Amino acid sequence: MKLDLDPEYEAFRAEVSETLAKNRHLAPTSEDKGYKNAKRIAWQKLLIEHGLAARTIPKAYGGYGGAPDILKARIIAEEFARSRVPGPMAGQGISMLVPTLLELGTEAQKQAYIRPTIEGEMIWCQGYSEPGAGSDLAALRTSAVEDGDDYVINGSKIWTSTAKQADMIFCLVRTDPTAKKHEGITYITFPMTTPGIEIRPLVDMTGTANFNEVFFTDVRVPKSGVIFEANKGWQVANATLTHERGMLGDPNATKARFLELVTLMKTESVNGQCLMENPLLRDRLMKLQAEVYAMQANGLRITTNRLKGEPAGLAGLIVKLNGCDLNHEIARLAIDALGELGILYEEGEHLRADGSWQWRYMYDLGLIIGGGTAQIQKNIIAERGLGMPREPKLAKA
Amino acid sequence: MKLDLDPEYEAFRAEVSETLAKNRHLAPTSEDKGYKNAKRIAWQKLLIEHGLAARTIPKAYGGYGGAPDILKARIIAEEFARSRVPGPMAGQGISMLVPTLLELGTEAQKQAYIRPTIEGEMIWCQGYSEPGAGSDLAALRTSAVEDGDDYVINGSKIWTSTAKQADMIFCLVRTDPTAKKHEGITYITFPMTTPGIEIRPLVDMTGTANFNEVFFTDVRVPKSGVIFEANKGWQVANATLTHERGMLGDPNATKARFLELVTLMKTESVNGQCLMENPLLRDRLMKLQAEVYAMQANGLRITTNRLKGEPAGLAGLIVKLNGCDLNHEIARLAIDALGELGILYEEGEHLRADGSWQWRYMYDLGLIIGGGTAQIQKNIIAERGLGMPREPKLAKA
Amino acid sequence: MEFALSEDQRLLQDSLKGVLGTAAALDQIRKIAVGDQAAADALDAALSDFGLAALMVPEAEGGLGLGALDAVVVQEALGYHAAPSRFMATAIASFLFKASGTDYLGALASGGIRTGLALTELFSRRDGAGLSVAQDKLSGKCLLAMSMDGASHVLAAGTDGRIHLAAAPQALTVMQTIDRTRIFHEAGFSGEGSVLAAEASPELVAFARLLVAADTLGAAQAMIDKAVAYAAERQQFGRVIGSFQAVKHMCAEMAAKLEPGRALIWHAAHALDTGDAEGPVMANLAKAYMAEAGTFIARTATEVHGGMGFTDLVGLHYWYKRIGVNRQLFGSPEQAREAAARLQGFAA
Amino acid sequence: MEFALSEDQRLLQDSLKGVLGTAAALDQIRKIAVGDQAAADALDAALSDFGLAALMVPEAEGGLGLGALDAVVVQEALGYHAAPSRFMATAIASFLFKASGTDYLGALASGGIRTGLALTELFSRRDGAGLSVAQDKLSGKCLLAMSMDGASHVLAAGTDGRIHLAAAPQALTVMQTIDRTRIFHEAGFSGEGSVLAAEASPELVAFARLLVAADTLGAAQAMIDKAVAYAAERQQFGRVIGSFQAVKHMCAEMAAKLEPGRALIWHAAHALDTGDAEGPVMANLAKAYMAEAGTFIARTATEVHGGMGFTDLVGLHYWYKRIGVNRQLFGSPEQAREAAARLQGFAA
Repeated sequence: MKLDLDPEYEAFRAEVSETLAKNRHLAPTSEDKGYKNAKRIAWQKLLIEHGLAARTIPKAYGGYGGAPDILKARIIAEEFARSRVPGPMAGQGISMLVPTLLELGTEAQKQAYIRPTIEGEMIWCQGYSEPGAGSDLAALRTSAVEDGDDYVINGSKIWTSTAKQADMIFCLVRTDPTAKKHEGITYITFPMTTPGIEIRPLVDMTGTANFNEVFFTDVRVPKSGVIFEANKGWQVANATLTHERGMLGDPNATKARFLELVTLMKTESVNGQCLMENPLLRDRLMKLQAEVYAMQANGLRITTNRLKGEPAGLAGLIVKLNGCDLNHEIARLAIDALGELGILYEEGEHLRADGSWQWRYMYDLGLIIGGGTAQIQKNIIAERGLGMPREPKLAKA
Repeated sequence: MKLDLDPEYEAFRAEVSETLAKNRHLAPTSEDKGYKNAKRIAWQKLLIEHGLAARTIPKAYGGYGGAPDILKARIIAEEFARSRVPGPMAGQGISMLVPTLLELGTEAQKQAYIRPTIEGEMIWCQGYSEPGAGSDLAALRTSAVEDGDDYVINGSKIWTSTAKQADMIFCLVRTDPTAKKHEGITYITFPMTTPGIEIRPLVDMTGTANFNEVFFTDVRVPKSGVIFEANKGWQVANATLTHERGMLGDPNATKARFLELVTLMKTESVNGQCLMENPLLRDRLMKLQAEVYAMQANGLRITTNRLKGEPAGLAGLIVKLNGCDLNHEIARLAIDALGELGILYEEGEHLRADGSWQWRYMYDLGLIIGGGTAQIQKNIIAERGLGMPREPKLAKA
Repeated sequence: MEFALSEDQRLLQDSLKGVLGTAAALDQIRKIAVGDQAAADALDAALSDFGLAALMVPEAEGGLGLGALDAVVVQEALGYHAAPSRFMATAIASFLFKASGTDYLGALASGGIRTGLALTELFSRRDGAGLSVAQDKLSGKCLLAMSMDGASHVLAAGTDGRIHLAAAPQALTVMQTIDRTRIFHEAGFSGEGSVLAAEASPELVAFARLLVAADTLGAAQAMIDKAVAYAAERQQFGRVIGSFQAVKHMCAEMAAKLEPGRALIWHAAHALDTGDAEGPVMANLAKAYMAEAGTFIARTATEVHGGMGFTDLVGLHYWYKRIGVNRQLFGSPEQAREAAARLQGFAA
Repeated sequence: MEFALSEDQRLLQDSLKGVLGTAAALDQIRKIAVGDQAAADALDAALSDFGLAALMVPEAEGGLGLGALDAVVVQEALGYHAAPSRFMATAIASFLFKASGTDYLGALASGGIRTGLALTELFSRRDGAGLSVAQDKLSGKCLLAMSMDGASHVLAAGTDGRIHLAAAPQALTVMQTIDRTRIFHEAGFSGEGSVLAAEASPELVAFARLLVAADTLGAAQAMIDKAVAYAAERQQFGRVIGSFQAVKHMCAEMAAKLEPGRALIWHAAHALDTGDAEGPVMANLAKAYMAEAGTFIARTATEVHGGMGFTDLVGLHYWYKRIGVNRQLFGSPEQAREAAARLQGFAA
């Protein structure tokens, strides 16, 4: 057990922090809004240049060309957090498409898409889920019918964030309706400007449209947009799905929220009593703190497994289930602690924290459901983590 | 909504309480132990005579011959509880076999068994569950093979209480191994003195043998012991199984335990502080009190349904699940409230309540499992109460 | 002995649900939530025509002379349809007027006066809120006052520990909560006269909390019904999700939590009607019980709906938010349990 | 950066589990539970030979010079096998001796002294218990003293808030708990001399609680392993019960509760070893976390076993009871959480 870093890494940390200090005046501010803001793109390019973004992407495709190093990646993230300097761009293009292209794309596709994507000049959205295919993603029905050098796509997608801002979409479509459900799927990319695409914002319980529905009517796209091979889309998608799962339930984000809750309970008073002096609220806070510490330690365990190239096993499989639930519970305690004022949601003299606790209480429930519901997570833990039998096959009705 | 009783019933209550007061000097005491104690049998006969036991059993079979009246039955129970006068005999013979005989027995069987059973001269035990057939009772394998006018029984039963004291057993055996699992079962009665029966006490987690295993080796019993018809045993058993289910999770018993817990928390002190002054323990106590009140009210609802001859629906289906869990939680809070001393279990200066809280904490877990596990209960609530689909048939492996 | 709703009470609930089925259909609720005054007025009118204002007013005063049990039956129906209504404020006013034997009951029944409700500071004071009383004049502010729209009067908690009836103040600022169907205000008083001052009795507080419990009962029942119905329709992995044991058990657990709450609410209401000393204890515990059960059901029913439950498409969130607001109204579950403990002498 | 057990620590745990696999096999545990002294002595001897007494004693004093993390690894293994052992008392003694720099460490490592532990009154005083100290003489009684059998000395909490080392008192009365494998005594002191008095530091209390958490971790892991194995064997309704989604989810929930507890215990132990200020906070929270997780797992694993889990036949109850006793040892989960709050200045 060794939680401090080798001198080499401490030196790297110093270097990163110096770079950030030296350049922070060039960072975009809250004024620099929008996806293609020049200042944000310039900043992203500067970060790549210094190996603080797209670090492991080959130089040939516009990246920094650094060797993969989980610790250095972690140090970079920590330094951005500590210094409060705006971090690199995120988004599904950078986090999901680019890794896929590097693994399975053609040279032409890599040349065409990676550089503009990581530099923020090309925005992507994801077309996986469908209204009829939620937990059962492979049941997707959006069809792509061959016609010469094109596919003609009909159907619809749901839970597509940034659909309105996106230049391109990476999308799962059914190219062989006769094959088994996992074997007739193709992973294809095409411009969102293609005729026949309609975007409908999807308002959710938080009252805002965090996602969209995307409808395809006779959308004609070139076969050259296929990644890897036709009818191999399921394998292609799974490479990146694992990325997505990892993104949920980050223990450091959870700890940050917990600390906000502590501040809330230290500073708020009701009937002249500080909330922290309420033994029932304090006991609930300590219960949550135990879980926060536990999930952080669990995260360190996973990082170590990754460093060693070992599977994280149960420690990894539980993160989504526990992490999302813990976030939800932190928000719940914050609302309970605020009592009557905890129900406020919109601008006003008595609103606390911009209503973010209520927003999180709802949005986190969305995350408990999204990316594999709690029930799916428990199936995975039981089957992959504990080696219990899979759901038995049903008799044909 | 009307919770008080009509004058007729108040009069009946007065009458019952007077009868108990007048005769309590005849009641057995803690000295009068054992199943066939003369004083207990005399007391039982006296209670039957006054319609305070076996009330609705026809006179011809040794009962009081009263008309069924749920309210009078409840009043009788309440008066026994209030006056602390020892109540009528219980046991599976009286609660399960006798109702079955009255419904489906031959005249000869009724004549032979009902009177001695209700008078406590004849003790019965139940042979339903088997090691291999727990929740899946109908999977029982104890075989009964025809041989002239007899059956020859081989196999074993488990969870048989009072097996050692019993004169007779009522038992489910498989008489047709070729039939569907519910259709090859026969309900049969025979003496426990029949050669080939071995009884092995079944020690459980409480450290005592509350139940037994019973082993049958070539046990030859006359066919005349069959109740109703051969291979109709499943229907016969179900009539009485419903009785058993009803016996678990009685809200009045739960309330009595809750009141013991209140007394405990009012009288015990730790570090000079009365337990009731501990806000965390008090809040948990109040949470449980809400459930105790709720289950009591739920019980009143069920009684009303039965008075009207209506099905109790969800209110009835949840009783076993909620009631057993609530008892378990009451014991858990009592143990937590006692803290370090809550772990004591055997005679000693510092033991509280004879260790009954720990005994209940374990025994109640047994009841959560027994008579249909919590999972079975949830299936029943979902399927019968909410009309959700039954578990789909599996494909042949 | 009969522990059940009477024929009249079932009739009352059915006919009210009939009215709400149209006046508070989901599309109407959606309109009300975005501030469509016409839709809000239509619902308000429908409920007034139904005679809710007169429900708890004695017949001698021109009312229907019904009691707490009838009131919870009504409130449950309102919660079931996520329908905004001034009924809760009116019922609490009736209860208070009856207890203090005033002559406002007739006006309340006839609609001559319509009361808002500003009780928050009975339970939680902060942000400088609180109503001071000097020479029967009220000054100060109350947070999260209910049913102030269209109110002629308000029942407001004073820092003197009493509840005052006064003309509705002019200074009203909307306090927008997650529940856009029910509008709450900050009410600023500047010398409005207290025309009636009554003690904030344990019975009154208990009745107010019981109404909130009944509202959550209805809303939670609606969410269970929707979850069971959705599970019977929705196909995943080649079967309806309602055939998965996990989904069945989620629904069973919801029902097992809710059903005893219904009986507890009936019992508490009956006890309040008959003056049973246990009434206030039961009512406080019912509020706490339904707050906890409601939180569980709101989350679980949403999970059964999967992604759909998170979207606005099925509108499930109106019930989720109603339950969320009810949890905090008139004091937290912990406060309600502590009140029950005090009533029994378990707490100082 | 490496957050994992070292090769040595894994080796330590594996070899200890090897010893326990025979010396603490279920049939041995059954014998010990009915008071078979030979079986108890055999296990005690096996663990002594293994060198547990010397584990935390510095090498300079003839010990192995290992730390808190190694100790929790050992305690977890003991809990996994429901094995009674004086290791907890010895480890706490080592921790205290090291902190107060005494010359008893060598004797502890060599087995020259064997300490019992009487700390109950640090957390809960009642029934007239409590050890008063006058002119370095101890008098009074301590409840639920641990590992007094065969102890030459005892570490006992005095009412002066300090922990005293004294010769083991003669007046011992067995206090029989649900856990018949571990024997607790009421210890009566009548003037035994305090040869060492050390402050009951937050670190010491935290370490003691962390050891209990590790014991529960091991016991709970054993129950999960048994439940998963049983579910893979047991047939009901024509299939193994482990294929029912309800049973799978029960097991998944147990694992999801336990796994983070393991990481938390490692982290807390490492923090205590490195003197990290968060160490005592984490250790107290680990005790509370494992108490709650243990209660859930003990019940759920038993339910997965159905009726068999309730019987003595599979012996599952030894682990159930071990977890139940651990929950109360060295203070309730609430006390441990409050201690964590105090250490952070959240509570007075």
